[in-house]
Amino acid sequence: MMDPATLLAVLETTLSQADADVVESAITGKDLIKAGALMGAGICMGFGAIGPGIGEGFAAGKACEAIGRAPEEAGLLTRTMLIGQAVSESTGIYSLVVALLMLFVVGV
Amino acid sequence: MEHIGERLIWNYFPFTNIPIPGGGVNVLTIFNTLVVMALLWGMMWLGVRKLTRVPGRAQVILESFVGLFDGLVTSSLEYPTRDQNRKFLPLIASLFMFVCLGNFIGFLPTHYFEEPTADINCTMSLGMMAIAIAIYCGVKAKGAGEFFGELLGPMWHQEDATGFAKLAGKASALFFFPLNVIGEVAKVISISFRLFGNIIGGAIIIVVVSTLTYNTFLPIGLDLFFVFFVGTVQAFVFTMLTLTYIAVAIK
Amino acid sequence: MDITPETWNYIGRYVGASLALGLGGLGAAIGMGMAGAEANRAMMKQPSKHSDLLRTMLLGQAVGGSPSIFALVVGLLILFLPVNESTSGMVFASTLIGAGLAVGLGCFGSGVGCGFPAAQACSGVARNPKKSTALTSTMMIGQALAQSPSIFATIVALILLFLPTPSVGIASAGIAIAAGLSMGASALGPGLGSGITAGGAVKGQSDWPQSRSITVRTMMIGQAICDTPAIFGMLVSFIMLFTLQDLEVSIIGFSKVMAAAIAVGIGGIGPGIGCGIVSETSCEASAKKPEHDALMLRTMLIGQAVSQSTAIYALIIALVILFVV
Amino acid sequence: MVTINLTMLVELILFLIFLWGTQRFILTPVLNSMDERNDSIERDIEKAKDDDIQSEELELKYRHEIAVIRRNADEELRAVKQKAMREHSDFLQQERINAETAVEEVRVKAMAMMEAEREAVLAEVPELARLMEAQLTASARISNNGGSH
Repeated sequence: MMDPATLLAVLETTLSQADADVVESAITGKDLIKAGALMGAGICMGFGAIGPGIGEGFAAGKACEAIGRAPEEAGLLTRTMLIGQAVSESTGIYSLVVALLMLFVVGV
Repeated sequence: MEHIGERLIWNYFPFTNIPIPGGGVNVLTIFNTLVVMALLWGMMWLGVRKLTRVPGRAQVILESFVGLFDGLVTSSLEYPTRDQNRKFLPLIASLFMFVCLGNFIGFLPTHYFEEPTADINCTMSLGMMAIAIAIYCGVKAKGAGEFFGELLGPMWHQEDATGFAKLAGKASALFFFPLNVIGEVAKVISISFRLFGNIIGGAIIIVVVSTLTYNTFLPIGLDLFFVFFVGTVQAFVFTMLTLTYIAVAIK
Repeated sequence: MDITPETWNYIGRYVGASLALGLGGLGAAIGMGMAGAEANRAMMKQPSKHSDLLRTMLLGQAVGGSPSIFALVVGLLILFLPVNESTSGMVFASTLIGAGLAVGLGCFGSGVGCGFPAAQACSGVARNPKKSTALTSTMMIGQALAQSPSIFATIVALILLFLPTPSVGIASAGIAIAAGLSMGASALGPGLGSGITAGGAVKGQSDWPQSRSITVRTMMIGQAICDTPAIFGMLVSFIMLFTLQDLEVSIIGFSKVMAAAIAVGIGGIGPGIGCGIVSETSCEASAKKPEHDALMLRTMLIGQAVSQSTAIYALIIALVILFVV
Repeated sequence: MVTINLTMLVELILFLIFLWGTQRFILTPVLNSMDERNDSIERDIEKAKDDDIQSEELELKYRHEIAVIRRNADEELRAVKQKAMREHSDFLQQERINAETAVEEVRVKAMAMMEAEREAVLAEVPELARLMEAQLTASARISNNGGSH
């Protein structure tokens, strides 16, 4: 494992090799915190969206199957499906809230 | 292609130095909204121009459209009488027409015509209106107490609970209430960004592909898919979601 | 260690080509394997139908193999693209890696997805060999539509390879990788989901062949909605490629684009698959009861729209990261 | 790209105006006309149903009358037919009797003729016998004479 100082040094070398004259200042700890918050928000929302997406798909798929069997109960089944999806979407909303918190509270 | 996703903003009233409050207006969005509405009124006027017992072609089209949405509203809301269902018909029908033609108008080969639905302001205002109407209908159908009581979570209304269980049920509202409120806000965001993202995505793909081919050919296939197919489907999804949110709120 | 631009070129070529060919070929291989396994199972049950089954299987594998061909073309371009002296170095390497990521991940999803309709077509042909022509054409329509995310990914990869990325120092390296990642990862889920949809449609049609047109219509609309996360990913990658001239030239700019790419890219996988599951069952149900197709279509649209909302949250987070923070 | 500004409010107001205008000037007249047509069609259907019932009654009545007429006609026809049959059979009877009488006469006559013939033949029989006996005797005598030699 690299210790943070070496990591910073490597990053600075990379930066200077990329475009030497644009780099003006070294990376500070505040920059790292902000970068970490940004990455954290991205990872949080990205991976947090997988589960609810598939789960809501299952709920809606079963609802479609049930409506195919009993079309006269369509209204009730649609409402049940929406409520089930709303509940399984809560984890997605947690991810959204946490990501927004990271962006606007932690990473400022 | 640096102009991708940018809208023309007027910060001042035309020919003056008076600034427009609220950060200016996206003038092309408003212009295209007016164009779409004028086109829709014109087309519908052809249908209602001379209403006859035996309808002409335009009247047949208009009437079958209205009849389709009448059936849709009736089967979704399931009010007992026809007039109660009919109250929502103008909202649903004009929402679909506006969004659908708004998605199509970017097809016209001038860059003065850009989709009003590819502006987040337009879709957000429609989405907020839809959710506001759903909440209003819910409050009217159930009463404010019951409607907002549902936001406090399932454990708030426990009749048989006593002591600590009851206290815990009441305390759970601290957790559920913000979540449900965020859920309502998320409805607005998801309904409006779905339309916005799909339409602006399609528009940008068409712009990029035609720039890559140096505008030597019009990407007809892409236009057919992104503008007409996705446009119609997304307009229908927007309308159906509005209708379903209202139907869930009143029951 | 001495890192010259030449080293970066080689790193980019090898990593990019291996990503493109490895991931893209892997998906198509899994899909073809599914088709072959189903064909074998069907042949074991009905050995007399072996010629029909063999034809269907080969056709399904041939059409379902085109994502891997996209991956092959882009991979060869990555390996042998002439070096542009002005961008040679780390930015050039990351363009190649970005193109490899885009086409590799995107073709992985579509490649696996194309296996579902091929497998269902094989078992359907074994059950009902007289309807094999109609079944095969439905399978090919489904596979062609399930390949649209991989076509988006190929377009983005070609743009990455042939257009200069915005020159903003280290951030342009980040932009290239991030554009590839957001497009590729977000095309993975929709490709799989469209394939699952097509599989459901082929299964429904093989059981109830008389309602073919309704099944195909439901399938096409379902697949169009499945593609929404891929469109979001493409939107974000185009925004990154064309509009980020004033990105911070620091680690913050780099992590901005990477975070946006991870959010919209990985966030598109789940909703894509979920939408596919919805339209799969709804295709089967509307094939079974074609008289209720309008109701089925409506329920499917609502279910898919709601299960996409997490992809929309991911898009919002990506846009907030790029434009607001 | 995602700037939110005054446009949102303007869009909302524009859409509300559009909604109002569509409801007021388009949908209300169209729905009224559709309802009117539906009502008139329903009325027509009711009327048609009434007419249908009426026509069915009339048809029943006519069918009854036709049945009565047909029954009368049938009876007349049957009577006429019976009469004709009777006359016919009487005539046939008469003819048959006549024919039988004639046949009987002829038969009696023929029988008488046959009897007469038989009588005549029988009368000739003894004469013939005597003749044959004489011939036989003569021939026997000739053979005896010849045999003695």
